[in-house]
Amino acid sequence: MIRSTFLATAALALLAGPAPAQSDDRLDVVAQFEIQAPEPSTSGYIFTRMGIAETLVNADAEGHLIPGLATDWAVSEDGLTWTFTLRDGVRFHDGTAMTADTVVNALEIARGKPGPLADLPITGIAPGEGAITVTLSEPLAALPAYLAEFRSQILAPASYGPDGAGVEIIGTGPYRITAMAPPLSLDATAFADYWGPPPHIADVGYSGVSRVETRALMAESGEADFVFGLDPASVSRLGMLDSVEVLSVPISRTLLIKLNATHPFLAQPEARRALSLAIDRAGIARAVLRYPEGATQLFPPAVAGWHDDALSPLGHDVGEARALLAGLGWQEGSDGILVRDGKRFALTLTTYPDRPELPLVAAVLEQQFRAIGVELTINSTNSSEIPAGHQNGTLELALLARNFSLIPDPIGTVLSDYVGNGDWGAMNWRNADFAALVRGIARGVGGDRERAGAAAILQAELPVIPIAWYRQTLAVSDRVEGATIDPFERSFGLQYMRWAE
Amino acid sequence: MSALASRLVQAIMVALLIGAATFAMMRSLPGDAAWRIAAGRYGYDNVDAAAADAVRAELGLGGPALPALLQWLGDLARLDFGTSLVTGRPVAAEIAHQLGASASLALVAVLLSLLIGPPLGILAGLRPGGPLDRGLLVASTGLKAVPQFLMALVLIVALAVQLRWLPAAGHGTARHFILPGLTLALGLAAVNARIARDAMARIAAMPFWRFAQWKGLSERQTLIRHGLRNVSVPLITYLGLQFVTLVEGVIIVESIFGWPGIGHALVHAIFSRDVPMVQGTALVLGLGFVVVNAAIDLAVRHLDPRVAA
Amino acid sequence: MTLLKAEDISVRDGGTVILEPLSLQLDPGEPLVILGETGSGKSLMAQALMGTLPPELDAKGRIAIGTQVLNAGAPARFRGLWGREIGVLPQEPWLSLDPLMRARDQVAETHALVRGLPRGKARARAGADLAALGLGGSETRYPHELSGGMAQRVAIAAARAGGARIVIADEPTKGLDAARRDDVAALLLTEMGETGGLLVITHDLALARRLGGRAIVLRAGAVVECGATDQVFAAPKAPYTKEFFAADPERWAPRRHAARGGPAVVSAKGLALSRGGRTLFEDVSLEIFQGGVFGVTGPSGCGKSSLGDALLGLIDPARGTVSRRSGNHPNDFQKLYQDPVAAFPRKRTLGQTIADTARLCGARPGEIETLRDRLGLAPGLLARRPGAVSGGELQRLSLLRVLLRNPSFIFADEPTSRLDPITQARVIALLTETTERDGTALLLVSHDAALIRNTADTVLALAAPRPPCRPDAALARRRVASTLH
Amino acid sequence: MSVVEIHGARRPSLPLARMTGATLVVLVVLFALAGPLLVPGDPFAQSLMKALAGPEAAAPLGYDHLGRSVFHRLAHALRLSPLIALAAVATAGAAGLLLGTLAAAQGGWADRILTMLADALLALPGLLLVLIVLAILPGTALGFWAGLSLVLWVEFFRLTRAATRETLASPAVQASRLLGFGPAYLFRTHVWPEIAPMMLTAAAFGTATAIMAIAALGFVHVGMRAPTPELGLMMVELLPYWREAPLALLSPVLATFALLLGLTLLAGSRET
Repeated sequence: MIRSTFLATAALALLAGPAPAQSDDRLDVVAQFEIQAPEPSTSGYIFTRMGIAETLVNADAEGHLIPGLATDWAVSEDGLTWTFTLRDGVRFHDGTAMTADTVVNALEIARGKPGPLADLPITGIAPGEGAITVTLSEPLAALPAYLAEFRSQILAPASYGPDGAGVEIIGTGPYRITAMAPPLSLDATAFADYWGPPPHIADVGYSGVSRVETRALMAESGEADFVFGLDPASVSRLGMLDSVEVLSVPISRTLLIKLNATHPFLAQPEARRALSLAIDRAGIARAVLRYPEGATQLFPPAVAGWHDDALSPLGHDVGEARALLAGLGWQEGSDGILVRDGKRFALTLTTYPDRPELPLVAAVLEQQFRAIGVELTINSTNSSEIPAGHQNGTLELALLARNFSLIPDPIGTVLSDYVGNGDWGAMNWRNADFAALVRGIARGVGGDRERAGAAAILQAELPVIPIAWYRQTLAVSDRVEGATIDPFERSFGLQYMRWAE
Repeated sequence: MSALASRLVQAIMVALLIGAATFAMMRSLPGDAAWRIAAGRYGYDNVDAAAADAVRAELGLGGPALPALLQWLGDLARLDFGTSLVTGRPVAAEIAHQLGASASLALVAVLLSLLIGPPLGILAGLRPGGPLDRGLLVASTGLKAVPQFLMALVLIVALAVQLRWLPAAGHGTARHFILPGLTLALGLAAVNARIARDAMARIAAMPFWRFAQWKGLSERQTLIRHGLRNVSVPLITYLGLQFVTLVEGVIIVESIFGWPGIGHALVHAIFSRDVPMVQGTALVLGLGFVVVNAAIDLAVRHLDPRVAA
Repeated sequence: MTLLKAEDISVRDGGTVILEPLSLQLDPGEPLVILGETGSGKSLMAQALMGTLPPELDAKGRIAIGTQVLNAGAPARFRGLWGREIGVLPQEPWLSLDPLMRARDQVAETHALVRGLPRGKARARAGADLAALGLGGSETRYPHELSGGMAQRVAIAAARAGGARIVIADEPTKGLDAARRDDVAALLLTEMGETGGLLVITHDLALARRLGGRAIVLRAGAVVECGATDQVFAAPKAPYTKEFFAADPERWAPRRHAARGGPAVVSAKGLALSRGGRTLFEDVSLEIFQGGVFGVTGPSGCGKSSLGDALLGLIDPARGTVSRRSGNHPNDFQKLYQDPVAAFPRKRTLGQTIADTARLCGARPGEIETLRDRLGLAPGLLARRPGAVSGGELQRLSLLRVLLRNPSFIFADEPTSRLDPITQARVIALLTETTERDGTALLLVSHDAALIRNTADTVLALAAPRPPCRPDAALARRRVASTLH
Repeated sequence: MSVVEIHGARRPSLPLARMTGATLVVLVVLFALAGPLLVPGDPFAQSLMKALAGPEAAAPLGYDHLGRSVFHRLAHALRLSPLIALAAVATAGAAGLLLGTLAAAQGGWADRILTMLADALLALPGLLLVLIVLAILPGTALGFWAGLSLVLWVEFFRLTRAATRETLASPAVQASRLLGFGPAYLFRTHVWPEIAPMMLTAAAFGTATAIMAIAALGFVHVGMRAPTPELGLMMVELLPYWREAPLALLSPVLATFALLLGLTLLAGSRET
């Protein structure tokens, strides 16, 4: 009796032991993403971030496109034919060589699945001598940027099943997979035949941990070396520890309110501006996000070319907001909520908890909008409700985080979100001048002046209301050094990291 | 044999019930499923109309649900669970993969709880009203009043973050089992200890206990020869009933500890409307209960000849 | 040589003496019987001798066993004697065997652990012990597969395997059939033999008479009478002993048979009953008349209670017909239960329950009081709940409740089996008196053949059904449920 | 199930434990109901400048991460969960009582079907059922009520059925029937007094289970929606600040523990 209790305690003590939580020489990476399948179109971003798969084109920290598996690219005079010269001597993890045919195969399969490539005016991709050519039906200056997106990753032909579905990830990156256990883990080791400089740390492991609290605790306890995606509160807590270094970098992601521009309450730009004026961006940034400042315009400084320092910033002025709404015929009702033609100014704000700060900001907005007499009901639900509501017209307001550089050149996102009928962009908002400017930029005509003009239109019309510019934060254990953050969220940069002395 | 027959009926009812519940779930948001599945597959950055259309086209969603339900039951009869809407892999393969992780965690939890609870319970039951009995009552009542997620937090903060004895979360090595296992085990042990205590107190008050001592057996001999086996019968029976509590705990604990098991899969499948996965996991959990209890019926039958009579 | 000598054993509960000083001695080959009703202190006496009194009770006196002299106030030292010097044959031997252990193992463990024999030898000895008691072939049975008598023999073998020469048997016939009483007595005498000592505590007069030896009669913690058993029975001196013995159904004066009047209240033709697919009895025909007592007796499990239920229409017969006198109110047929506590709503006062009944039956005002006085019940009883009233009083209250219905037929199902002999005699007298006075027909069921013989006008003796009924099977199932909760 | 819940060998009830339990529950309820009356305040009002600030007169338990008074949010949360739980327990109790009595009194097919249904539900983790119902009625008190009622009725049903069956088969009921009493009287005087204490125990346990389930699901983000103050949600929101503002996190933790402990003690000692 006593003996078995004692044994249990002893066994626990033995397992627990005073041994440090970390003793192996594997770099443990923890992030929120779950590996669904060896399928580039769904989980591809994990493989590119882990340095397992690569794309033809890469982007540097400023967003400039740099060579990847393609060393060089050029476009024809008419802008309709692109040629990408392939890097020599690149081998896949299964030992086969990367050829023009294998690259075309990978891109054609990617184009057949939902993703940005599918919507491009591509008429054909053909193998050439050490190069591939992409032909277009209309000019597209940003094509190389599209090929830097994770779904355009180049995998060996053996990676795909007969129907094109991914069966195994055989990439060209500095690390090759040694074990993969969807949905939560992945082990990889340095690839001996990598074309570039070999990584310093040989063994890496990935764990998907969806709860941000758990990730932060893993960083705090020294359980993980590289913890991605931290919540603001944990950042300040981890910042107090010596054993962990918290890195933070502005990224091209904006926290914004998307609104239905044909909703009777929101159709006038004045109404949208009133809502914008109601928002205490500095307060939200400091208290909720723990950032030094809020957004002053839609595009963060990280979005090169589109951010315009000259633009007059979005402000916070409750009095003016009330005045604007009064000008639109709204009057304060008995409960403090505005009323017009017998209708209360009540709206539903849809958001999703996948990013933990969103429901928090929504809760703050609820109070700040109430201060100008607007009632918000918060619907924190599955992220798909936003595009679904956009499509069927039922969406009123949505709070979301939008990355302008999923494709390193923001033009693709701007084009689909604010000119096309992009699910995550403006809803029922059309502006001919804006469309003309953006279409020109996409074709390759126009530069910073045009971009600034487009940004100014967005600032004036407010088809979406920016709230804050994101910073990406991650925690790195003091066991390693050389960690960096890719503002374009394309790579964890594992191959540049080394064990601390 | 009739006990096993009733377990079979229970199993069939479980299957029907899960079919009906998931049927209702699928019908409740008919147009939404493709979107949800697309969000599950592509993530919030990339879910858009094109992705939802692709899902809709691929899976043939939006058809009438009754044939779908009948189809599922028919497939089930052939032991075919279908394929996951999110990952596209066969549900059976997904579950087989995740069940191992959950089952090993559950097993560790049960073993730990058996090492902690019953020995204390038996000692307390031998001296009802004694200090150990009172202490155990307080401790087990207190433990029962702690929700599992709270227990998990306390253990992580104390043992992983402050003392750094154990990994806070994750999986892979034996050490990773301890915190989630202990979280589950403490809740189970609180109940186990009470059951063992009550059974022991009841047995110690029975004429055969007294008679064994009158025959000349020492306290210790009486306990070993007549106590343990008799205590184990109600204990094992309750273990079967605790299976449900265990599974509920596993759902919460896996979410907190990032454990790649069936509970984690279930929550995700419900989030993303992956109906075949919900059906599959729920069915495995429900039938797991039936199978475990059928096995326990047999074990009790073996231990207690009166049950067989 | 005296095996056991107890001097001035007394037991107190705090300040009150509940067993007055008592001395006794146990000689080889001569049984000692302590006789008394429930509450007479006879079990306390036994517990004091074994050192098993509850800790809140305080014993005094000296006990000499063999060469050792022990203080009754220090019960811890008795433990070493158990199994080695004193073998205890517990009440309800069937419950005293470990339900999960085979018969031989329960005996063998005493040989092995108390005597220290090697395992193989212990098993062989246990087998021999059981064979000597006529249990050859039952060694590997579990207790629930044994009959009450067999369990008793296993228990004796297990109790004595440690080498005890003294056997203390506490109510050895409790829960056993009256028919098995003689077997038990014979078994105990055989086990005692020429050199052993036997102390039997019982309220069963027949058992005491069969055992012979010496007897002590206890009442309210004090000795009333003692002497050679034969003499005490032949010529009891104390008035209480006389009353106690007179209450024995064997000694009752046979009741004067009632005259038959009118048509039968209940009759049955070719009745057969079965339970669980097993036929209890077949082809029973009977008629019960107004003012008459119809007695049914037989071993337990023979279906005597079921017969009564069938006559009441509570269970359906397998074959045959039951007919009740026409023109009777449907609620004219009533029943008295073996355990009167279970026959009343547990959480209601008796007064409330009886008032409810009176209202339902449209009783005249004052009828309750009249009946209460007639049945000799104190008015204060009605304010209590069923659990707080003695069995005899409760059975009379049951009768009161039933009489409010003005029944034409009463089925009394073992109405006195849980009562002390003196109370039993009073309740039975009251029942027969009521039958005669009100012209009710009474069906009296009892396992006590003497009671039926001396009470009933007509007797139906049912035989044990074939295959032999297993009296403990039902009990076994109940106990399983209780072990599992 | 070969398990009968009612057993005679009940441990002598510990009035002290029950008294302690009742006191705890009363204290928590008193805090929830009267707290905001003593210190008026709004559980939703934010003051971002005061985020995670310590206690002051207007907010005796300090402020949360959005500068909302923890005191008032806690009081609000302690009304919400128990209210949902009580509603679910009341529904489940009524349904279980009705169906259990029906099954026991009726027997036959009604009994068999209800028992089969209850057995099947028993094999399913309650949390799973609540999750599925919440998928149908997301994030609302209604969803919780429906899901929890669906889970909890089984226990009441089984208790009622077992106790009613046993009572109906008892000599006491047979005697009353022979005397001519009707079903209403039998239920009132025989059945109900037997099951009432059990129902009370089951209700206390059921309430604890329900509160725990609501909090647990709040903690895995399936429960009530922000900014509704709910115990599990409050804990998960405040967890990242455990070093900065331990009091803010401890308040819902201790309140939940006190409430659940009180209910567990009040229920008395019954396994599972």
